[in-house]
Amino acid sequence: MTEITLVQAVNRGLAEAMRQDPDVLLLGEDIGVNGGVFRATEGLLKEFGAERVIDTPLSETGIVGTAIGMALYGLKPIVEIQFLDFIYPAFDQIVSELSKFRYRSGGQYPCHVVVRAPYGGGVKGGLYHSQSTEAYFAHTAGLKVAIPSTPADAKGLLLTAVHDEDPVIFLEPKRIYRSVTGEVPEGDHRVPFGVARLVREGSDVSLFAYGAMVPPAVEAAETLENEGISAEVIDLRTLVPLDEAAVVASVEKTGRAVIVHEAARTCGFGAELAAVLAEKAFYSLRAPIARVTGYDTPFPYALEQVYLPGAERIAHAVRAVVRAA
Amino acid sequence: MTEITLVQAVNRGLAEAMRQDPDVLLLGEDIGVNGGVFRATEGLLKEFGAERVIDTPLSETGIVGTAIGMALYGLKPIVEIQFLDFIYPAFDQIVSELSKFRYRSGGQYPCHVVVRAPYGGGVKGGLYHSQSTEAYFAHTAGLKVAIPSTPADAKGLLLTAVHDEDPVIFLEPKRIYRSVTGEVPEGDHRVPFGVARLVREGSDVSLFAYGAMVPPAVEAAETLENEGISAEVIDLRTLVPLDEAAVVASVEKTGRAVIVHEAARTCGFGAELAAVLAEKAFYSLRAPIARVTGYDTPFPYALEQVYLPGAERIAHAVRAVVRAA
Amino acid sequence: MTRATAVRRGAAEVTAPPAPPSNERRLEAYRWMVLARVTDERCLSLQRQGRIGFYAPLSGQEAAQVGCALALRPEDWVFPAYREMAVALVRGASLTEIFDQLIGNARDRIKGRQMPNHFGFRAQNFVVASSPIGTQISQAVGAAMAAQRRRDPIVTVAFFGDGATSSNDFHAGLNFAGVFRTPTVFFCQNNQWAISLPRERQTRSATLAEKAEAYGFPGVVVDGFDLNAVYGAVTEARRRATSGEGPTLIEAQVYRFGPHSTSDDPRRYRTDAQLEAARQQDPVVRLKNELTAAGKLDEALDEKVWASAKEQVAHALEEAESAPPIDPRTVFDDVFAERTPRLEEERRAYDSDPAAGGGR
Amino acid sequence: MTRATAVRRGAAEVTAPPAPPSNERRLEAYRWMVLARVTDERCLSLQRQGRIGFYAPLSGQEAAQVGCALALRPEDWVFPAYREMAVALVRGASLTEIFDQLIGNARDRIKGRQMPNHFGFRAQNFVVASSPIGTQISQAVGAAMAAQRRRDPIVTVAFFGDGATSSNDFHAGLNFAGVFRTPTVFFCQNNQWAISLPRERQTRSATLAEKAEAYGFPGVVVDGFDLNAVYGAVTEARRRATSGEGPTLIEAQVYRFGPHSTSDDPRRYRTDAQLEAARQQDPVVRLKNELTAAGKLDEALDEKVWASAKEQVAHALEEAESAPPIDPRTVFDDVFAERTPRLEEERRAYDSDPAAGGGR
Ligand SMILES: Cc1ncc(C[n+]2csc(CCOP(=O)(O)OP(=O)(O)O)c2C)c(N)n1
Ligand SMILES: Cc1ncc(C[n+]2csc(CCOP(=O)(O)OP(=O)(O)O)c2C)c(N)n1
Ligand SMILES: [Mg+2]
Ligand SMILES: [Mg+2]
Repeated sequence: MTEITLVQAVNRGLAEAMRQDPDVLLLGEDIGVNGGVFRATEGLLKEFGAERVIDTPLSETGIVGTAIGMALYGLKPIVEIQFLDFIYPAFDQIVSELSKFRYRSGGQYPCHVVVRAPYGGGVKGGLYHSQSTEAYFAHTAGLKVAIPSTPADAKGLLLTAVHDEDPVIFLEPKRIYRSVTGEVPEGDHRVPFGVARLVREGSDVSLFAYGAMVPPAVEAAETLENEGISAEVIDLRTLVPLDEAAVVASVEKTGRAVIVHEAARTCGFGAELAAVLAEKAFYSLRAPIARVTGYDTPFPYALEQVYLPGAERIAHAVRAVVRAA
Repeated sequence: MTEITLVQAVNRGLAEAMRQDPDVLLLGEDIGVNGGVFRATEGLLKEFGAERVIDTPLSETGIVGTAIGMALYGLKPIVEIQFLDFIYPAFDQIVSELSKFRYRSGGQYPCHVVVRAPYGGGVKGGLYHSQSTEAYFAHTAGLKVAIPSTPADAKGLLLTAVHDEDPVIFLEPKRIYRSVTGEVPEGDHRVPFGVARLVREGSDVSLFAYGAMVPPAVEAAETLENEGISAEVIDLRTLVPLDEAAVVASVEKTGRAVIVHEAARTCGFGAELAAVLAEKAFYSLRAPIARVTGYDTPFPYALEQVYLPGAERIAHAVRAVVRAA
Repeated sequence: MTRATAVRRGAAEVTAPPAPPSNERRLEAYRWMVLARVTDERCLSLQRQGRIGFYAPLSGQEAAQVGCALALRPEDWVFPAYREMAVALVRGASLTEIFDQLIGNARDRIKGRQMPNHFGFRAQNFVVASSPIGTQISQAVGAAMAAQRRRDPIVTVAFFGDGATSSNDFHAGLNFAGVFRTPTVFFCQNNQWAISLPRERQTRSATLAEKAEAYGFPGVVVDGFDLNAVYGAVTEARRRATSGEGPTLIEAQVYRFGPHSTSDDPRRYRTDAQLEAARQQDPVVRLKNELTAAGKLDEALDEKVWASAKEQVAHALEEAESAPPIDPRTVFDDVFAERTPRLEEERRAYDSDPAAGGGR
Repeated sequence: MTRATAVRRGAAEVTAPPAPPSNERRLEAYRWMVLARVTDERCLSLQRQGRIGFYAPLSGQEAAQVGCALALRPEDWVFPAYREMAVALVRGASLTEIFDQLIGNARDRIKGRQMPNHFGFRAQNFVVASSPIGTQISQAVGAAMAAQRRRDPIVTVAFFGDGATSSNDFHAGLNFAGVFRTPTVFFCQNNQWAISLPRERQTRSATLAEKAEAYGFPGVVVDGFDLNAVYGAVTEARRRATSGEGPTLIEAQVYRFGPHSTSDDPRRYRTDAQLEAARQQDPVVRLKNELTAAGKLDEALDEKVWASAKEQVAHALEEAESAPPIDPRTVFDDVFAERTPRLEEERRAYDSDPAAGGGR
């Protein structure tokens, strides 16, 4: 196996899924002849043809609405939203329809669509090419939410998503699309949902992260090691379903938690994690739970490095939590 | 002063705002000749005319989009979304535009729209006339979120919203539109944002609620009083800005927290409250933080009473928390 | 008699509509229309009695719904709004199933999950309705794209109202249908009202049908009180769709005789005179007169038709009302194919102390 | 020469376009177009050098933008997309202000908040652009409704591309404009591409302009390479709007000569031959030839025009590049009129240890 990038792994995952099952097809803007603005669908039009790699008009409403109709009919559409920031015209279809079809039909109409979207900051994309709004989807009953942070997980979680029977919001951390590389198994490689990844063991504090925040969390842990602080790093991989057992067990061991995400703090997914810990790991907690997050502002352009959590900010929070108890 | 209902108080608040300022106008579906499906705008067409009480085509996208344009131009539009469940066609305008105009223009274009929407369950409305998705808006930087639970607050918070300079999502708990009555001051009555309401003092546990969950929280507190448990009840009134000081101070006093909302648990606003407490009231907490919430399912029709938190479920959670420590 | 009018010539010609349905077919249609009318009236009174929680009547739209449904085939897919009870009946949902849903009992196909009128019958390719206006339109287009891919010679039909033409999904759905030339019939029942908003304030175009032209395919106005016209227009649209000629938008002009729903008071926004004028065109009476003129119906048979409808309704209602209520623990099912750990936890909490699990 | 063509007769007649602009006005237009062209080319190279982060060129669309902008009045409100740099210039934003934004320096009117090209100039009634496609369209309609209410005799202009005609806000905005007869000019620059999607796969209607008819008002196609035609069409649309005759949709047919943006490689989806054919219609060359034929321009003057443009660009760039960078703490400003306690807390945390506040 050679090392490939995260976006290449997405590409291989898509190709694998399409080879496995003729019912799998792709819909999105600029995904065909252009190969996707990030090249995630490069080469797929050529291999699978225009009936299965469908360049659509500029309407996310239409993309997700038609994908839902296809899924009801029995196909397995994978949708690309060009940037997560542009998913909102489809929000009604996602939260009112996609997430609720199985439930509202009493199980008669499952609706299995995979919605892929590059997300997150760090690419000088400003307000509308940087946002991390995973919490909207995690809060919506009926949606699963997967976020890889390595090439192997990108392919493995994507194939699990395609084989799942439920709608999946699949968020790709575009900042590390090319900067993170790794070996990726060939063929039908799958990574189960609801199983967090232990990135690094530690005993003094648990660092929870996902997506593009995993590398700075690891970097912070390495820095802290030199200071005599042993930080465990856990990559959640899926927010829904959440591997609560792993999250709770880690804090039972370390007694301290620092949660990292790019999204704005208020009502971000870190709030949910903190709430789980404050309920279920309460007696193990030795220090306040810290959140290292994006600020409660829109995502800025010139100052994105001020906005984004990085290794230093994470390490700073860990030190405070360790000092506390 | 005579007692009026919550929806009447909304109506009086609207009338007061429109009398005060000719720039205030209303947009929405069926708000004119029909007076609103809940009669919140009853009589306003007659008093203020069709230029200021505008029945629109069936498009929430258009309603919020045009309201934004009006606000940019200098008017003060108040929008009615017929049910919060139908706000999603306008979600793009709300999260991409309304919430970000001031920021993205460097302060050149403030954009002050008040978006009113009846929300919540308990009226046999099923999946699409019952939802509580306040967390979506609280997570969106740039939006304020106000939720009254009494007629006086309904008018007072609404007038504050209209006089604010920022966009406000104003959620009206329709379940108690008519069941809760109270005295409401005449004239320019305002209730400030960011100041929680102490509904009931207590010393053993703090109950946090808002909207239609305040009455069952109070009912639970009364039941518990007979069992020797003294529960403080705090009505948050505004989720953004949040009265963190009051929330933290209450738990510093009681040492225990139970958070109540109708919305699904995962990433609901209760998660944010728990996170705030686990960070800032950590050393005062004597027991795990409990959340009493709607389930992580879509909102059901026939079984809505199973879904909705009520006084018994709240009391049950409080007992467990008090037993714990 | 058949008055399907091509409003504009878009991407394709609208050819002359086919011959009207046979007398037998029209008598069948009449039976359905009477059954729908009787059910409708019964439901309004059931709601007043508190035996069902809500109802949205279709009275005035019987010819539109039955005429359209009869022109379809079982293998076609229907994407309804919330007012298409008669379509469900014609497609084979039983009256008892209808009442099961209106009541939300243990037998309800959708397990009591939704308000009355939000039917879904997989066996009848009648996709479950939702309340948000318009969302089914783009979904119907997607299902048609799927049928194209599978080479299934079917059509998908999106039902919606005049109000829904302002929705995002109308625009997106019709645009995709035009671009991908999908086998879709867009069946708009223009009943002149979106709750209290009259048609002429919904949009400034002269007809709704002409909006199809913006998407490069034809739109047709039909008199929706006229069963034959509706049947003809849908038959032709279906033919076009299955022969690869693409989608058609049909505007069936009708009138909503009743309130928008049992929560609505139409006297707030329309006059009795207006309503009475519309009632002159009652589609049930009109078809009755036609059948009588054709010698297919007399008073005796007509009485039988009505009596049979009433009996069917009484029987179905009794059956539905005697079914047990829904099991509370089903609230946790069907969120996902399998319950997540969190849903298991919530269900266990409810199970361990049901008294504390509910909203009391 | 002027070729504003009424495609359809909607709610109102499109009268014959007025006389072309005076020679003086056309020379002025030419100066703006040259300035836009020079700026555009400079920006592409600045991006390659890493001196600005991103750029979306407008080359090919100069006549459309300048022709439209010149037909407006200062008190009109412009709702741009992200490609309307020439419109901002004509309306009075200085080149230095443009570069301030492209760089995101301390003087940038929008405080470095957005990607390059997302201009906003309150003093010029040039509403700040955003990236989501189409959202400005319904906003422009709302501002027009506000102007109606205030009895201000102005128009609002929404700028958007061919791709944006598929957006939700196109449908909602044009529908509201029709219903409320707002003084709005919908100015669609059909540059034949939405990134890689060609116009004919965006929608199946023959023209984009005819979509106006679905909303009950007229749509007009103009040759967007022809300054006179654009100027004429916008002048007429403005007249209609301010005389209470309602909105107009103008489709200016142009071609995007450059890439969609500096992130785009158009060779992936279009041929050189296609591009070369379009370039034959270069609007700058065309106007130059017209002015030369009219005796208003000779080579000497033309050289001066280009030299002056280059000098202006060099000067503005130097000014903008010498401005200080933006203060990091401004990141917490303008979320609300006043910072909430939470924003104060976040700002304090950043202040207390800036080293730990950033993303390093
Ligand atoms: C997106 C959305 N907005 C608002 C509503 C509330 N609402 C329910 S029905 C209705 C009117 C629908 O009118 P029309 O499409 O003509 O259908 P009809 O009821 O006349 O059959 C409205 C506004 C809704 N269900 N969905
Ligand atoms: C809602 C939304 N979806 C997708 C995008 C990504 N995107 C940016 S520009 C563009 C094409 C726009 O085409 P058009 O409207 O013709 O304008 P042009 O760029 O040609 O001027 C797309 C798809 C976006 N900005 N917004
Ligand atoms: Mg209607
Ligand atoms: Mg374009």
